[in-house]
Amino acid sequence: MRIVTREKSGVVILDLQGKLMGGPDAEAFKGTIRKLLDAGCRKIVVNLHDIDWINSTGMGILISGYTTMRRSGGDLRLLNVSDKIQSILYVTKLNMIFRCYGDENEAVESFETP
Amino acid sequence: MRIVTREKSGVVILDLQGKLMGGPDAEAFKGTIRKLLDAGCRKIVVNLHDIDWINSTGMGILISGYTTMRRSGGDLRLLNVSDKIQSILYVTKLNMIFRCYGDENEAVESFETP
Amino acid sequence: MAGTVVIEFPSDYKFLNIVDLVCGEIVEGLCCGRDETNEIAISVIEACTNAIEHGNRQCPEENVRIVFRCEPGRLIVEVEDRGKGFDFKSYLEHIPDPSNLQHLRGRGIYIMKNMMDALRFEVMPGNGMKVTLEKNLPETAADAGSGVA
Amino acid sequence: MAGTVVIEFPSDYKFLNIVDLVCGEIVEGLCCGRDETNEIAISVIEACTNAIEHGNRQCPEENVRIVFRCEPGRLIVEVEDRGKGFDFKSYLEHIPDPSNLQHLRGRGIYIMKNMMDALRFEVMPGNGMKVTLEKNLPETAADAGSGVA
Ligand SMILES: Nc1ncnc2c1ncn2[C@@H]1O[C@H](COP(=O)(O)OP(=O)(O)O)[C@@H](O)[C@H]1O
Ligand SMILES: Nc1ncnc2c1ncn2[C@@H]1O[C@H](COP(=O)(O)OP(=O)(O)O)[C@@H](O)[C@H]1O
Repeated sequence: MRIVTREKSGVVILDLQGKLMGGPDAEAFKGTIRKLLDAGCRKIVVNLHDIDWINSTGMGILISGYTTMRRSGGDLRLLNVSDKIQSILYVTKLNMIFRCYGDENEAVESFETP
Repeated sequence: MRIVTREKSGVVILDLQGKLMGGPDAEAFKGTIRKLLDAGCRKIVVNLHDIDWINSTGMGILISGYTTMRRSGGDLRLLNVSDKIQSILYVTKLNMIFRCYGDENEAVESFETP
Repeated sequence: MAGTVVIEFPSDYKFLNIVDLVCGEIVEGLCCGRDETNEIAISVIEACTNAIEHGNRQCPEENVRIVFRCEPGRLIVEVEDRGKGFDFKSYLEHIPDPSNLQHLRGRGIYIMKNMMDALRFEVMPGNGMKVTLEKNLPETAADAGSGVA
Repeated sequence: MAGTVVIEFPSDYKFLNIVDLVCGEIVEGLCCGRDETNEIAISVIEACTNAIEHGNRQCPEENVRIVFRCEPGRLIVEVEDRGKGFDFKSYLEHIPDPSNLQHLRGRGIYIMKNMMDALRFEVMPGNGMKVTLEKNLPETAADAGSGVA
């Protein structure tokens, strides 16, 4: 998995590419989140558009990012969730937890209204 | 394989879809060519854009169409040849025989200048 | 026609791209709906990641073997590794709550159980472990069960 | 790592979609150039259509088996059917001219021979026929020979 970081209106967007499935990916993702937190960022959008596939271990990576952000008073929201990822979120009831958006601006703007 | 027939400036365009590989496809293709000949058509463009894949037997189908048209004073030319098909044409030296085009209008207009 | 497709590959996650593609292609050929197609593909990937990680412990000399059996009315997928297996009976009795954010892992078997119509584990002593996933297909798909699009 | 992937499927052309996908995915992972990728995929499809048509005579109970062996510096693909084979020695001595428009068939073996670096036939009495296709890979690809992207 590759992670590209960019910023938009005070929100950091993480573009993930490739497969999201634990192992080394988990460390890379956690490291990125930690650095962003240290830099004062509290609003993260994870763009899953270029994720080829994900499994439940990859879902765990997103959960760790989510809980880390929440504990620091921030939030992590998802962008471009494929139907496969949607099915996983749904069956594991994590759809109640992650806020998902289909449009980048919408995801970014969602942080403005609490 | 599916064959859709349409006309443009006196040239019949055959849009092929699916796999081109002998067997029942051969009969369907030959039947179409025969009908078009009977209807007076002498200019055929075979559009390979939606061919998933082709093998050497499928190439034989195109050859039969080509020779039938040539024997009747007509011609059969190819449109949207993928690099895989191009490789097959090249290695079998059939690239010397089939005229290939990447643009539909160009293929149709090629019949105007002899 | 009994449509059985077998695929065998080394225990490296890199090969799961291939599994995902093959699975998608086979299931698509069975004329399943989009939801069913996703559920099957997701479950097979979960079974394979377990086979690679827990079963074969990522040892590239050990293969994972998948058998897709397309029968009329259902698809059966068997995923075999060369590991020692685990105490699946007690695990299945206490599957952790997947919505618990404390747990970063432990959702694979829950997902398979909830997305498929049947899930069976089998330890073949000295021979590895086999996970069998079954999905019932709609009537129209049963007739198409003979092949792949 | 010896990257060996095996796929087995019934003698029905419908399954060649899967073969094409798997082949593309494996070869792409070996970092071959685009031309080499096409040449390998085309040749494997030719070998498989022969296995289905001439070897197993489209009998769906007979499987075709493909073994992809990714070795450092080369890819070896074996395609096995359950048929009786044929007199390949004399065929190879008189391969027909592929540019002859009189012939609508008979280009498969010519294509394999010209697109691959080695082509071997083997009749396994009572056991079917095996066609082995070899392609040398560039040095950079050799290192990547361990896996698939
Ligand atoms: N093929 C297998 N071989 C050995 N143990 C397995 C296998 N599949 C699952 N397990 C055991 O079952 C547990 C739960 O699996 P799962 O629900 O997929 O979650 P996770 O893999 O994230 O731990 C694993 O942690 C492992 O101990
Ligand atoms: N796997 C096979 N089993 C038996 N005979 C085969 C096999 N492969 C090829 N042949 C024989 O070799 C001939 C030439 O094959 P090929 O060059 O692929 O052309 P085509 O399949 O169009 O005839 C075939 O017609 C067939 O008689």
